[in-house]
Amino acid sequence: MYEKEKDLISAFLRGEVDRRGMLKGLGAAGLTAGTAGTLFNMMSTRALAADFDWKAHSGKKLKLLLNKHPYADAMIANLQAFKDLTGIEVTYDVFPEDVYFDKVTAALSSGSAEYDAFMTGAYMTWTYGPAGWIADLNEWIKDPTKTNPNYNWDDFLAGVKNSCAWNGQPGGALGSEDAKQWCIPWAFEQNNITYNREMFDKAGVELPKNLDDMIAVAAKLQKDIGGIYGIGVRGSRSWATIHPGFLSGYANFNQKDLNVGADGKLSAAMNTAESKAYHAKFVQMIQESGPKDWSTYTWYQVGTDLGAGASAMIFDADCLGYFMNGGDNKMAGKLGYAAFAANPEATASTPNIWIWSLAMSNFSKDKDATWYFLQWASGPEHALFGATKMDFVDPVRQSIWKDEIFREKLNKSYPGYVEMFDASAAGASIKFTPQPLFFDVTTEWAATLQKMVAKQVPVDEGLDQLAESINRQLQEAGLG
Amino acid sequence: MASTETLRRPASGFRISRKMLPYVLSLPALLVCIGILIPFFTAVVYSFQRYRLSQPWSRQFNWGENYLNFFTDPAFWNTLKVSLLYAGITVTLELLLGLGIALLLQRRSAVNNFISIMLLLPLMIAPALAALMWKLMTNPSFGILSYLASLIGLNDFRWASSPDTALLTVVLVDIWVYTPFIMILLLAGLRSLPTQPFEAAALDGVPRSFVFFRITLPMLTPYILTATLFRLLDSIQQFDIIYAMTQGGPGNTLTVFQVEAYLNFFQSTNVGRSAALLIILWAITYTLSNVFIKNWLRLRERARGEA
Amino acid sequence: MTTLQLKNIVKRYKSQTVLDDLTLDVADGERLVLFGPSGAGKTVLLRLVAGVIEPDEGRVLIGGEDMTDVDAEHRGVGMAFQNFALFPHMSAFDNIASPLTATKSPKEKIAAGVQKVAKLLKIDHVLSHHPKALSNGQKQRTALARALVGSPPLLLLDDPLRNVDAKLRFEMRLELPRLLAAEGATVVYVTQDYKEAMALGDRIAVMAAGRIRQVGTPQEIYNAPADIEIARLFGDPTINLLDVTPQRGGEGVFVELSNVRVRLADYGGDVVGRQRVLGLRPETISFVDAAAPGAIPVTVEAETPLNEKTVTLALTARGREILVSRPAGTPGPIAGPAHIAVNGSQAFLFDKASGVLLPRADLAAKRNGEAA
Amino acid sequence: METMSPLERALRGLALTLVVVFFMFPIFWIFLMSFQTNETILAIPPSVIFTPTLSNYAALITGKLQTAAGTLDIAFMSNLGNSIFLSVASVAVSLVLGVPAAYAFARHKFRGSEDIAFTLLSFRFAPPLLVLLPLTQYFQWLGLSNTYFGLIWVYQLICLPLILWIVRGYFEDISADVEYAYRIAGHSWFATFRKIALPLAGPGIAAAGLLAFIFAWNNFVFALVLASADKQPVTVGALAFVTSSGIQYGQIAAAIVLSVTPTLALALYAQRYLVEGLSLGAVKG
Repeated sequence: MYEKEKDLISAFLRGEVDRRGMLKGLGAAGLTAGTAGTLFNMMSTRALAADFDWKAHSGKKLKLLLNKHPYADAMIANLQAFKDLTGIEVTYDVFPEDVYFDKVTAALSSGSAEYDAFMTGAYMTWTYGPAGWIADLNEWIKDPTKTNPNYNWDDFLAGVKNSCAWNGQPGGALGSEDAKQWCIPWAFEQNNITYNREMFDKAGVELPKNLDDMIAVAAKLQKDIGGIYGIGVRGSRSWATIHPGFLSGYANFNQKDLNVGADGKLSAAMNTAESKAYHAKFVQMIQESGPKDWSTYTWYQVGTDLGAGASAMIFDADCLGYFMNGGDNKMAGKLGYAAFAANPEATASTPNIWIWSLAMSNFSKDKDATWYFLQWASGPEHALFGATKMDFVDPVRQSIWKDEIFREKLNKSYPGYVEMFDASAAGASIKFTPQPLFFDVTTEWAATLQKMVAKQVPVDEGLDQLAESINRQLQEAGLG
Repeated sequence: MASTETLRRPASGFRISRKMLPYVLSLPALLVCIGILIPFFTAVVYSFQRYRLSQPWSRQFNWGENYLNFFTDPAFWNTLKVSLLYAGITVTLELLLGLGIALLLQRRSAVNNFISIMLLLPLMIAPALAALMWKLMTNPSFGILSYLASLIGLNDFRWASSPDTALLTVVLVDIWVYTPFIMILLLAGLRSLPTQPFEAAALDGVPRSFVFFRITLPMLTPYILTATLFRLLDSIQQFDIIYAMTQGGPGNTLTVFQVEAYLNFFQSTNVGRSAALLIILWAITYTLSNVFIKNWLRLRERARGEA
Repeated sequence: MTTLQLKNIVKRYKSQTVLDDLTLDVADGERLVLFGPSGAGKTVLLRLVAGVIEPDEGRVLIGGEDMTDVDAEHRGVGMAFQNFALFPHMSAFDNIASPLTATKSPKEKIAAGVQKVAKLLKIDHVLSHHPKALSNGQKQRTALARALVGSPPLLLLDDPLRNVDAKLRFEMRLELPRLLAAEGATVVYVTQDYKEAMALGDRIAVMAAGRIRQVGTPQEIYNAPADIEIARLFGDPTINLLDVTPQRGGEGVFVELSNVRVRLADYGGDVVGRQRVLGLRPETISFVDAAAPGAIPVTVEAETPLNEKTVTLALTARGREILVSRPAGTPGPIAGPAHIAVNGSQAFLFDKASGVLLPRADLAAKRNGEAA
Repeated sequence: METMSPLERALRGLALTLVVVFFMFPIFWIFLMSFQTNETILAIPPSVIFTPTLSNYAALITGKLQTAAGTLDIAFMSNLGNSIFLSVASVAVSLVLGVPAAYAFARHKFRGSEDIAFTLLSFRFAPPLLVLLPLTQYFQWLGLSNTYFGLIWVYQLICLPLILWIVRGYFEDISADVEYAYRIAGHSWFATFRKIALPLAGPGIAAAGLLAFIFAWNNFVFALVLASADKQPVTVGALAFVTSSGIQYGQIAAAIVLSVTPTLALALYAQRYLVEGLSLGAVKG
């Protein structure tokens, strides 16, 4: 049964037939997409198994700690393939994002051996790495006996890959020679604009070209459409408020969070004149056209509002906009995407990125087996499965972005998404200075923004206070 | 002397001596609690250390430095201020409201009893979930309360998301959850008061305000005191409602002790500061609960004496 | 039947000494009444014997065996409590049966035992009731039945009539001696009522402030109270106590009341010249004509007719109050001036400073006679 | 009080109405919301007229949550099960440990008893995080992390002091003579405890147990810090409805309704004990 089809898939996997050719062939053979997927997985499993002893750890058990996220859902949906391939039993705990990172901290700080691998962001590894909670993955990536030959580490986007590597020195450059690979990127989010095309048409406005323009466009949208607000950005008292749109625009003005001195000492850099000007504009934008209860806004509220048609655009993660364009969202199919450069003098968008990654717990009892999972989950086969069959948007492998079917799928329902990606990918990287006080700095930064928006403190004064407080904390921690 | 006499003892073997019995009975409970005491002392040790999870190499005893730093740390003073303010406002309002409702329901009747049972319902709802409920109701775009506020002209009322009204909003939730507790306590108190003084006062035509302030209130004092201290101790440690509603924001508006300590531990991974904050909170509650227990014992003695 | 010995018992609560080096022997089959004001330590003593509280020092011997360290359930005593201490969640039957269930007796035997004692106490018709459905008298009888049902050799009764009304108390006071005699147990009976003590006790031990002050037969205590306090506790109406200074005259020792000499026949010269307290039982005083010898003028203030006697309050010329008691139905003045006569041979003299009874010749002789 | 003017009567009625509205309205509104879809919930202005749907409850009970990003598995029913198990087991353990101890404190004034009792009560007032944060490490060493056993142990922090103090008050109210009488009748202390003290303190134990159950059920922070996904109760589990692909308001509302139903039912069923526990509990202990 399905012999012809299996041959076709094998040919694809050997590189003899391109993907489109393969799917065409399968379609011609009368296969439904679902069956094709199953077949495809089966055959990929076979192909993988041919060159590498995937069964070396058969019978072992792994446990994962996962965030409730479409990426995790995509992985779980494909998990059976891993079990079949390796014979390793995998269980997992899933937590909502509100408490997810607290759970990770709780598990790792207590030295729990319960979880072998877990989802994380690159920022978090700046705490986990120095604390000794996670393993440097170079040891496995660079060992051909432990990594399957199809893994293709070079296929990862360099900027993203490097953003997950740090030498542990406060202020040390990401991806330096002596950097440790704390985690493996899974998917990454660029922060750009997602907008409601209907509303933009109705109000007759163009896509904003810079921050001043954005302020004006947002205000006009809010005024002309009525019953909505102009622009959604996050505002909760958390690092999550700083890292998306806000920092992306900030970096576009060549501003930094911290200065690294020649002696390696860190000091606050957010009270420059340019920074103050940027803050003032950003604050003004929120005050004029942001959500009313901006200070409670997290990823969820920003997204839900856009999906429900309560906001005209967001300056946030691209995949957030992506999710809002599907499902039972009221505005599904009405959203568009665009890169955004806040600085009128900038040539391109320079988004700060969030990287959903996979890390290996240092307390794992069987790291080799864990690596089997990591290389499978971040391998090309699962990436393709996720990108084409599931909502595993924003893959980190170049090969996927080149994949025609993937690009076509995006272009069909997500206008501007691919262009947006192409326009800003070059400038996309983590704009933060890696250092262990990341969360102190960003939380306080967010709190200061909240005060400014609430007019509890003028912008320049607030930033001076912030810089002063951060310098004090850096010194207290022996970093400044 | 005893050795020459035959003692009548039960034939069966195991027997707990009379002196040991109370210890044997309370030992299991004690052991369970002592198991919990150990982490308490660990926390004390942490509070005297420079201890950040992200910088394990720099962990060392810095003795009082974490505490000394508080003196010059505006964030700490803000935490102290907000915690006390929150506790003060919630307890005062809940006391007044609870007393008012208890007075309204004082007379035993089917309707009053039914209402008093109904009013207990908020107490059955976990504060974290109650906060979630109120969050839904105060949502600026679709929340019913925001809509009602707009009907009375408060078009731009931002509830928990504005620093001006965030405290008010969480206090409102706290009142909603905990006033029934005070109400039921004072109601029990009111209904247990002897009737004679009131009948006598009514016969003599004493003004009702006088009766209230000179007879009712003093006689109700033990109940009011108990309710106040119970609530005060819980309120100064509030975590669930604030964490679920604003996580301490906006700005530093609501960074009460436990929320600040939680964020210090889980986000900044600054264990030393987190522990020091909690020790200070513990010192406050311990002092308050000491006052409470002393008063409680005294009141109980008095109540027993009268009985 | 058994004996009870208490040897040098000390019991303290915090800093307060409730029982102070107390020693007491109760003979086999004896009915001993512990009599004293509240707070004297009677109840504590009883519980100590029962074994529900422990002495700090001293030994408790029952039937000659040292029971000090034996738990209450193994002492085999029966006890009735002043407040009845019935088990509110059990029927009267189960209450009464509780000493029998402890011994794991067969059901029929238990039922028979309960029925028997309930019949004796006339509560067999309420056995199915719970305590809250019982009248006070029924509760008291249930409590008594519970104490009696196991036929304990030692029976401890803690003021069982205290919380019942006067009529019932009167009945029980008559009924109890019969009951207890029938039981044949050694009984320790606590009461604050001297009449109960007099009616029930083979001997009475008077307690005050944690000590035994006097032990003796009811008559001994009534006729020779060891001190003012005991004299005051025994007798209704209370004994008249008057400050006097005895003098020696031609006919012997006398005291002056309103300038009238009262001769104290049985006192010797050693009592003279100091401040003393004269104790006159109201029934040893009588109203007489003004002309009678030794008549003392008084003013009658009030008269209170009681059941079996009439008590009159009179004032002497110097304003001292005197109570006079006479059998009910005999005539006497109701108000205004009158005269009384005092039987000097029945008067007591106490030392004013220590309160101790000064030895009276006739009593000493009597005691000597008994000893012989 | 018996003589009320019509005006006063009206004012009282009005005040009571306001009170009832304030305390009942949120419950009523969330109840309505639980029968609405996200679309009708987000409608402006809010309306009480809508076509009720059971889809929120269906999603919770079947564990399949439809979102923009496909179907998500949610473990709400197992969270509910965890809540029930944790609360019941914690209260049961607390009763087994706490009632004898309460009895010891009430009946025997032994050396240091007041101090020990006070220490135990002061746990009730200690900041929970103070103990919780180091506890995560100890639990790791002891292998108790992510076990029901460990959670139930920590829940004793809430339940045990409560039961200890309320029940102690009830034991103290039982006349010692009643117990003495039973001892003297020839029964051991244990028989006396079982047959006399326990039945007589029964209502108090029920009240304390009920109260402890409610506090255990309502707990958030212990479970937040210590429980992993498969052990977590509804208070933490309710956060799961905030998904990365949108907030399911109707399901949050339905989850709240479902999660308070057991305590409400229990409380209404045993309201006599509840009122007693709440009022006397505070005064007694």
